[in-house]
Amino acid sequence: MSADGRTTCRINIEDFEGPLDLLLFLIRRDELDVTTINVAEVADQYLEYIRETEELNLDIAGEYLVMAATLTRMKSRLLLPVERALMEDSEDPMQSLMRHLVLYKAFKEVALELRDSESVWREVFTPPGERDRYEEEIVEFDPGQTSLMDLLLALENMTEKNAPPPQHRVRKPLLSLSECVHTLNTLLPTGSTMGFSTAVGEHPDNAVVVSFFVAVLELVKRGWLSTEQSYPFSDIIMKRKEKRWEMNA
Amino acid sequence: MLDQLARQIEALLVATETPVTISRICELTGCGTESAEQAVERIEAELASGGHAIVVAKLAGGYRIVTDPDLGFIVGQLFEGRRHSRLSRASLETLAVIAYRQPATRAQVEAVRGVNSDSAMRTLLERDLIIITGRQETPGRPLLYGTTSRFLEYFGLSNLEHLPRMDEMENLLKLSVDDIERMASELSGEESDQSI
Amino acid sequence: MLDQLARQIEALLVATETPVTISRICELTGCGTESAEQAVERIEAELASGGHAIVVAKLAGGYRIVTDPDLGFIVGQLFEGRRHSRLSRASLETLAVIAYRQPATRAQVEAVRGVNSDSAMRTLLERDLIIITGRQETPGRPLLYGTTSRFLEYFGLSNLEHLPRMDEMENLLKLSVDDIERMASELSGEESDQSI
Repeated sequence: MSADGRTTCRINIEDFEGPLDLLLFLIRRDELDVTTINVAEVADQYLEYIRETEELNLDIAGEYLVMAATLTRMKSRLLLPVERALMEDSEDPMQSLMRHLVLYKAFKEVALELRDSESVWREVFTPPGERDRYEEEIVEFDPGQTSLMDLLLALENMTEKNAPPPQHRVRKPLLSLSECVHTLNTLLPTGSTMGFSTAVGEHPDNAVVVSFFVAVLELVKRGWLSTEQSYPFSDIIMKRKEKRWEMNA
Repeated sequence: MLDQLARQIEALLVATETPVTISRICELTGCGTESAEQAVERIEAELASGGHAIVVAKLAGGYRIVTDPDLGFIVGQLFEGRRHSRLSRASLETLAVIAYRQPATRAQVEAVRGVNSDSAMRTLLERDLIIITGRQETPGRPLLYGTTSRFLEYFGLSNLEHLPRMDEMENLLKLSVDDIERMASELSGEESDQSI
Repeated sequence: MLDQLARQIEALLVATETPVTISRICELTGCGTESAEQAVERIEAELASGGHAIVVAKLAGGYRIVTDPDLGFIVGQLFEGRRHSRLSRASLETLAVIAYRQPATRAQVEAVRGVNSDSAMRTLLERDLIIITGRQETPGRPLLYGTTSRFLEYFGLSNLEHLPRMDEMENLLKLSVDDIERMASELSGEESDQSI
């Protein structure tokens, strides 16, 4: 399709941040001004590129295909005078696309400027602060600055804290709750009782204890398990109440 | 040779964990705004004339003392393996949209970028560069996101007005939110087709 | 006026979180032991002659630059239990256990966290995020703690049922923004009719 026999294979779909980015690339490559381009021409370029990429059996994200469909529709409208006339009341979708491109282009450029700032400020290091020297117990409080996320991350942290430092930080509890529930389900027939320490086995690591404890809390909360403790730090005695545990209920 | 007020302020700017505002400096040292600002200038001058490795940075609405960026290649070694990677283009674009548009919903970010921005937003939340600020009172009550003071520090900005091209972006964004969202729904082919 | 080696070392000593040994300094800057020691002396002299608020501290493990102890009366104010940005990790962990287990004893909290949680609990009590709800009728009659309405407000929850269930929590920890938003809208009891 391209007049000068230029192949689009040289450009890789993965280099783009989406259909708008690809469109901007095609426009810039042809040294066109975003505001005055011929949509039909750019649409052709775009469609050709998507077609070639598809032929190479490369995965194309849905957004690219949606844009291809939109461009095709715009093109077909251009060829139909009746539709053009009808469209005069509503805004021309091409104008709208152009405005969107201008806006996206501006953000893209800002992102590049932010990248430059990042490069400079990455090289700047702050003193660690001297809180420790002056305050043993800091009360930190500022409503609105803490979110549910912090609470969740704190929980996550608890399950990870006692594990050996992993090479890659894995964002996952060490023992899944469903595994714990499954184990408890097997260990505890309906109506039976068992000590928590028996359930977790001899010499469990802290992560196992935490995972089981959290599972027990959840089961208690659901009224499927009751617990008793005769005195602080004594073993927690668990008693199964419900017959069936349906965690996904 | 620094005077007593400047010494006190210098100590604050070194010991603090977050930038200290001028008003906080005044509060802690008992001096006036103008004296505080002049003292900060004396600190800067004295650090420069001694050839020191640290500088006063104006960040996120306040001041703090940081190491000179030209020594980053040395200091960075201390934190080898712990330094964050650079932000991806997707994250930077997402951050840019949120910064200018804030508070912004995810749908608005995705409308402007034209692509799913889920993983970029997740990265930004995890790195404390954006934060959930509330909910939009529209159907679905989507969450609203804004930038944090960490964001300002990360890019060496003293406040949001110092974002690059603020004027230009403000004008572009006068395209109302509705406009952007409508464009997005047109792009995703969901427009109510009036021509049929 | 500091030379380049002294500047590099000064930057290291300011930015470090733990004292830096001479051998580490040599490793990071590529200089010899004697040069490093002399450079540290030049830094001390330059800081003193400029009347700066910071000094080189020689600690067991090595060197670091800290604020002059005679300015402690100013610096200490920065950390005087005033409003800081966030609850500490210890407090959040403690709060999380109490929120799910309530009423919970301190021993139960400590069993989960594996560390003494005394000061975290005191902080939470002082901040009105937890409250003593009674005593457990077991030997020793330990105090029981629960969360307050302040806690709900703090986390933007309208009631305790809106805390995610533990199994949901597990998913949240692998959270994507999509997930957070969906869960959040479920938590707030709003069925989002608009799936964007």
